[in-house]
Amino acid sequence: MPHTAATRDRPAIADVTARVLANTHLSDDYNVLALAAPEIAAGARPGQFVMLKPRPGHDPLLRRPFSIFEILRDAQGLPTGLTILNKRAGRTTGLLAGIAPGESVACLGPLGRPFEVVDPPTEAWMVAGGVGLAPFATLADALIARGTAVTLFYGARRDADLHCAGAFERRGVRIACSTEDGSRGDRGLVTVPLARALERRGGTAVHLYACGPTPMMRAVAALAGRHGCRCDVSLEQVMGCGLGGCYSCVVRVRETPGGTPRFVRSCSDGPVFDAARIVWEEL
Amino acid sequence: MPHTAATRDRPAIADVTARVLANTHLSDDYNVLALAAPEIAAGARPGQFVMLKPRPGHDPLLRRPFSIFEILRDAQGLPTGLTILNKRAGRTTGLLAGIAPGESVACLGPLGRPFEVVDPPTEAWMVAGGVGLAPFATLADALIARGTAVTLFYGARRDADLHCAGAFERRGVRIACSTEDGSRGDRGLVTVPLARALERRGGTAVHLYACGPTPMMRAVAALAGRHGCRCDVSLEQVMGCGLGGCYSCVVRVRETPGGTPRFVRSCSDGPVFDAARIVWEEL
Amino acid sequence: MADLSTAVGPLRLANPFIAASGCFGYGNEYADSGLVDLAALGAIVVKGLFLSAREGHPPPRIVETPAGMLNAIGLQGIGVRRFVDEQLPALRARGATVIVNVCGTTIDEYCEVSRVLSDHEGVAALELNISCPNIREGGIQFGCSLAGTRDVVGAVRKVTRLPVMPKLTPNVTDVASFARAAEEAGADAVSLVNTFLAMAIDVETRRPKLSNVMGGLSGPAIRPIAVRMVHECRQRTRLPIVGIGGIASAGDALEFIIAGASAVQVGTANFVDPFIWGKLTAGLDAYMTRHGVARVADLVGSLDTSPQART
Amino acid sequence: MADLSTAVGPLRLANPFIAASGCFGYGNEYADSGLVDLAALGAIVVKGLFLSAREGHPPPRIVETPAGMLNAIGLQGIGVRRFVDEQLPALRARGATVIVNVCGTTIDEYCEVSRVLSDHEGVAALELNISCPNIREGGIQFGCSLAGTRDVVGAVRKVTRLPVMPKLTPNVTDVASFARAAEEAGADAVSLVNTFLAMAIDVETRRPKLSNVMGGLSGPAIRPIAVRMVHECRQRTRLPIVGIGGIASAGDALEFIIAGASAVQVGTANFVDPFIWGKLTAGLDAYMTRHGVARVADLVGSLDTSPQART
Ligand SMILES: Cc1cc2nc3c(=O)[nH]c(=O)nc-3n(C[C@H](O)[C@H](O)[C@H](O)COP(=O)(O)OP(=O)(O)OC[C@H]3O[C@@H](n4cnc5c(N)ncnc54)[C@H](O)[C@@H]3O)c2cc1C
Ligand SMILES: Cc1cc2nc3c(=O)[nH]c(=O)nc-3n(C[C@H](O)[C@H](O)[C@H](O)COP(=O)(O)OP(=O)(O)OC[C@H]3O[C@@H](n4cnc5c(N)ncnc54)[C@H](O)[C@@H]3O)c2cc1C
Ligand SMILES: Cc1cc2nc3c(=O)[nH]c(=O)nc-3n(C[C@H](O)[C@H](O)[C@H](O)COP(=O)(O)O)c2cc1C
Ligand SMILES: Cc1cc2nc3c(=O)[nH]c(=O)nc-3n(C[C@H](O)[C@H](O)[C@H](O)COP(=O)(O)O)c2cc1C
Ligand code: FES
Ligand code: FES
Repeated sequence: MPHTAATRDRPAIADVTARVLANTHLSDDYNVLALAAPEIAAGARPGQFVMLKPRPGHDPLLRRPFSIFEILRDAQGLPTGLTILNKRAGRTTGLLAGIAPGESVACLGPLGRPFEVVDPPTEAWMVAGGVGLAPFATLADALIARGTAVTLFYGARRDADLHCAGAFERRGVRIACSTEDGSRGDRGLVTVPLARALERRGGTAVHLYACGPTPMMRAVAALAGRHGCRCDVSLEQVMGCGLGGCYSCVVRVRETPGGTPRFVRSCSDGPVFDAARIVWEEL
Repeated sequence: MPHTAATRDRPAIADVTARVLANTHLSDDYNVLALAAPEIAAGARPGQFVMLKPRPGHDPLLRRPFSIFEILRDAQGLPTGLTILNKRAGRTTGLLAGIAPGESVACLGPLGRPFEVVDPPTEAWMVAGGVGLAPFATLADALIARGTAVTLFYGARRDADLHCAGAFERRGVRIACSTEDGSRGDRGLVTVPLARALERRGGTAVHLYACGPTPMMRAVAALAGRHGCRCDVSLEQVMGCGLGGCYSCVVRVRETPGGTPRFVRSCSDGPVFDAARIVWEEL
Repeated sequence: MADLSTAVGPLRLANPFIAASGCFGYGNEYADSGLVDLAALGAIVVKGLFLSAREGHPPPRIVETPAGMLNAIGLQGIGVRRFVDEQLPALRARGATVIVNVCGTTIDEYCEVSRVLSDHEGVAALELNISCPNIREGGIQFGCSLAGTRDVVGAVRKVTRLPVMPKLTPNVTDVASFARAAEEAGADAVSLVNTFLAMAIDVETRRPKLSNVMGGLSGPAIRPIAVRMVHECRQRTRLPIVGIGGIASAGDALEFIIAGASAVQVGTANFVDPFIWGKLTAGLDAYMTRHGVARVADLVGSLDTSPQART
Repeated sequence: MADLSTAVGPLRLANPFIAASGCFGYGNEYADSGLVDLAALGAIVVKGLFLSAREGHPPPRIVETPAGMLNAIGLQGIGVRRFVDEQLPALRARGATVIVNVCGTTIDEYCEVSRVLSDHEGVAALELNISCPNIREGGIQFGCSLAGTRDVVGAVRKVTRLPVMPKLTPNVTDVASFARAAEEAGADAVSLVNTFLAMAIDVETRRPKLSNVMGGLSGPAIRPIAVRMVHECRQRTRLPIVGIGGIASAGDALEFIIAGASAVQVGTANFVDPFIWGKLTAGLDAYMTRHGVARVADLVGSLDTSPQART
């Protein structure tokens, strides 16, 4: 029996012992983990995350935050679970890489502030670096459902690391790839095709969404500022609880340009922030 | 590659990442775990044990001691691994109950002082309480190979807990069972049939071997003393290292009746002890 | 259901399980998100409060360690006045038993924060934080000296009628002497332990993993030391004790209670499992029923250290 | 292969990895069973020795705790004279660098044990155990007092030319002041930490899990506290430091070295993996090669605590 907590204004947060439905190996570093968690999937909104613990006990001790990658649905379209795009970084991500179907994972969510889903005629341009792709699958679905045109600027070290691009193409997302070694799309960082597209966009209103390594997000935020675009970033701060309890996940924001910066919790105020609020020098 | 350490006078101690070949559920509390560990199986002698760690990491931290139950052999009779008769008691034994074929366990051994294998015409009478059966399968094999007649006195709470008795019967071991609820064999403790048999043994020389709960071993030791039989017991002290390094596993012994008792390490001086040496009041 | 209520000196609690300071925000976070019914907890200790707001240390503020974590939050907080205005009313409305973790850089500040809180309805007790290892000027200089402990406790004692409970640091040679000092200065109870001063190093960069260099170690790793300290305080003072350190199950809590704690606080484990509170009360209830224990008080300090009888 | 040799004051070691006292028997156990080539270790510290044999505490002597263990062995040992007769010759023959953990109930006993050891070839250094938490009369009364530390170190200093290294207890408010006291009294180095006084309770029987009631906490759980203490000692003394506490990998050892230790001891982790020594040297070698570090000395105390440069 999962524990759930319902409230007036937001979907219930549930703690589910989620069975592993599938674990798809993408490369040495990446895998997609499918988890049975209907309660969480039902309430999840684009950009939200879950806190996972791959096994009971004290090693590892704390849960870790992961974006909800996709929502799984049954034949009737009812949510049955969710997937995680997992990149190996340490203890927990290493265990999630090796976990087998039939085992289970403690999964708490949905958590955090979701993306604002923009309407046409504004276009949505998503900018992803590596595992920063994770929050954009559900966002693309929501945008497309509203008829908003979606482009994904997707960068990685090399072609082989551009996982899951096909799934976005199938959704009808336009894709502009870049690789550091030039093996697919533009050579260089993802900001190369992005900057070019922004220059050439003419009168089209664009809402940017970015997730990836901090230097990438900083660069995207700068481009957004230069071009007067609204830009939402999804930050990946270290999180102890994901619930606003520990104050570990803070990020410095300024409410007004030149205002006094202060720390806010990225698990509850975020993980999605208006890039213009972030004090980028300190991230 | 397993680490091994060969010496002049005893079989090499190896640390093997042993693959689980099978995990046979016997009851809610008992299972038999088959591990691929040819290096350890090859050198193991009856009564020796291994130190197991069911998974890497710090939870649980220390290895735990387990008797080598059976030696697995290939078609040519070459040792390929060993089995463990596991009884659920806590963290490690709980994990070993649930571990699946294909997973692996860190297995260090063979360790400890083996049983002395007695020759005919002396008879070998093995006395087992519950999981105390574990060291007797290999002992029975060795005794039978020498032509020694073997009897197993085997006690448990109820019939359903008398696991693996058939395997001993198939070896040609005579079995006398007892259950606390009388559902099989004598009602009461295993010392009931043992005491009766000792009374009736006439001139037969008997070497006793005992393993089980401390009160049982104490009672068997007392019977052995009364009847002038040699009795070897296999003790189950808490062990930190199994290698003589930590001095956690001590038991008080007296070298001569009335001599000064002193603590010896049961991992290196034992786990098999002449029951007459043990200071039973303190165990 | 057994009677789980307990008393910490003058403070009556519905059960012994208290959310530890700094590990439960201001409490309202957990109620807003619908996760926890605050009235079902023994009490909550809200995040440490100074007179004014503090912004805390830059991230990284935490790092996981074996069976534990380091934190150097640096007491980020909204200050006591905003607390009583913005947070306390909702806590009262939710029926929470509210303990406030009182911080100060001077004895005057401890007194002033305590005065503000005493002037408002809805605060059940004051926990004096003289043990935060993460900021130089905030408490630890009092908590590591017997005279400092006596001075802070004595001064706050004079300005409030609320129960006063200094929170002791484990980073001392003889924690029981601090419990005695608190007792002499008029404390109603002591809580222990706060975190152990510790550090972790990123060997690749050869830099500390926390921006503040050092941080406080909490979590299951510290539990055996904390239990020992509660036992020592129980033997050397009569002051009620609130036990803290690495509690993650009812069994862990029982270790503290049997060692001498009248109630316990849970911090780190609540991060791992925000639904822990129901499991703790259910586990304690099952234990008391199984052992035929009528009241929590019958367990407090019931440790039997006589040499084991052998047969 | 990088040059892994290191110096702890006058003591030269082939590598920084030393087997900790009480965790490696007398060393010969591991050589007899063919598990470890003693000459391949930086050094071994043999189990604590008094003048006479001691039988130690009754079992249970250990209990596992989260990422750690408690022990209350009670310094069971054969006494220094049997050690030099029965164990030392084999250790010499095996090429081990032998450090002896010297115990005493009085200053005279520390001196006498040290004298006996100094009269025999084959002892490389003396580690003064003034920090065992498990026996009332054996060391901790010296190790918890600055004057006691000075007295023991000063007295032993006078009776031996061997390197003298007091082993410090972490159960104090300010460990660095003890390192300074040791320095002033003529120590050649300090080793730290010994175990943390702790306890575990069997809640079903309401009795302590150890026969001795309390025991010493070791293992990965304590590592972040031990690293902090080494860092503090490095900042406040010039004495060479041997770091101890929860080391289970080359990365863990590097935390201590970067914090300021010239060598490290490994205790509990050797119980889990008796083949750990080869992994530690291989891991250090790989790290030094990867980072282009020529000598261990270049890593010792190389921690950079300057505020992180941000771009
Ligand atoms: C809101 C949010 C969403 C995220 N979504 C995803 C996702 O969809 N897929 C995914 O693979 N990862 C995601 N991450 C990052 C993921 O949480 C970390 O990689 C993970 O916590 C590392 O845990 P570990 O136990 O494997 O590593 P550890 O053993 O804890 O540490 C290994 C290394 O990872 C670093 N690390 C620790 N925490 C983080 C963190 N939060 N971000 C980046 N590095 C970290 C450590 O500093 C260390 O160097 C997300 C993080 C946040 C905050
Ligand atoms: C030489 C030797 C051979 C053994 N052979 C077997 C065997 O073949 N099969 C088997 O199932 N068990 C065997 N045991 C017992 C086994 O080692 C323990 O049951 C095991 O260590 C418990 O570990 P745990 O992590 O499951 O329990 P923990 O979580 O560590 O503790 C749970 C409970 O088990 C108790 N316990 C801990 N260590 C021991 C111990 N050594 N003996 C008895 N109880 C203990 C604890 O006090 C506690 O109450 C043997 C022990 C020894 C010394
Ligand atoms: C992130 C974090 C923040 C904390 N903040 C405070 C605080 O503000 N005031 C305080 O007295 N203790 C604070 N503590 C200490 C806890 O209240 C508690 O004493 C400690 O964590 C030990 O308990 P635990 O092992 O259950 O976490 C904090 C602990 C953590 C982990
Ligand atoms: C079983 C055991 C016995 C110990 N005996 C001694 C001892 O005789 N003398 C001593 O100075 N330290 C002794 N110690 C402490 C260790 O040497 C070491 O300081 C401590 O365990 C911390 O290191 P670790 O975490 O690597 O184990 C003992 C530790 C253990 C676990
Ligand atoms: S992760 Fe705990 S407050 Fe954000
Ligand atoms: S188990 Fe360590 S000495 Fe026997």
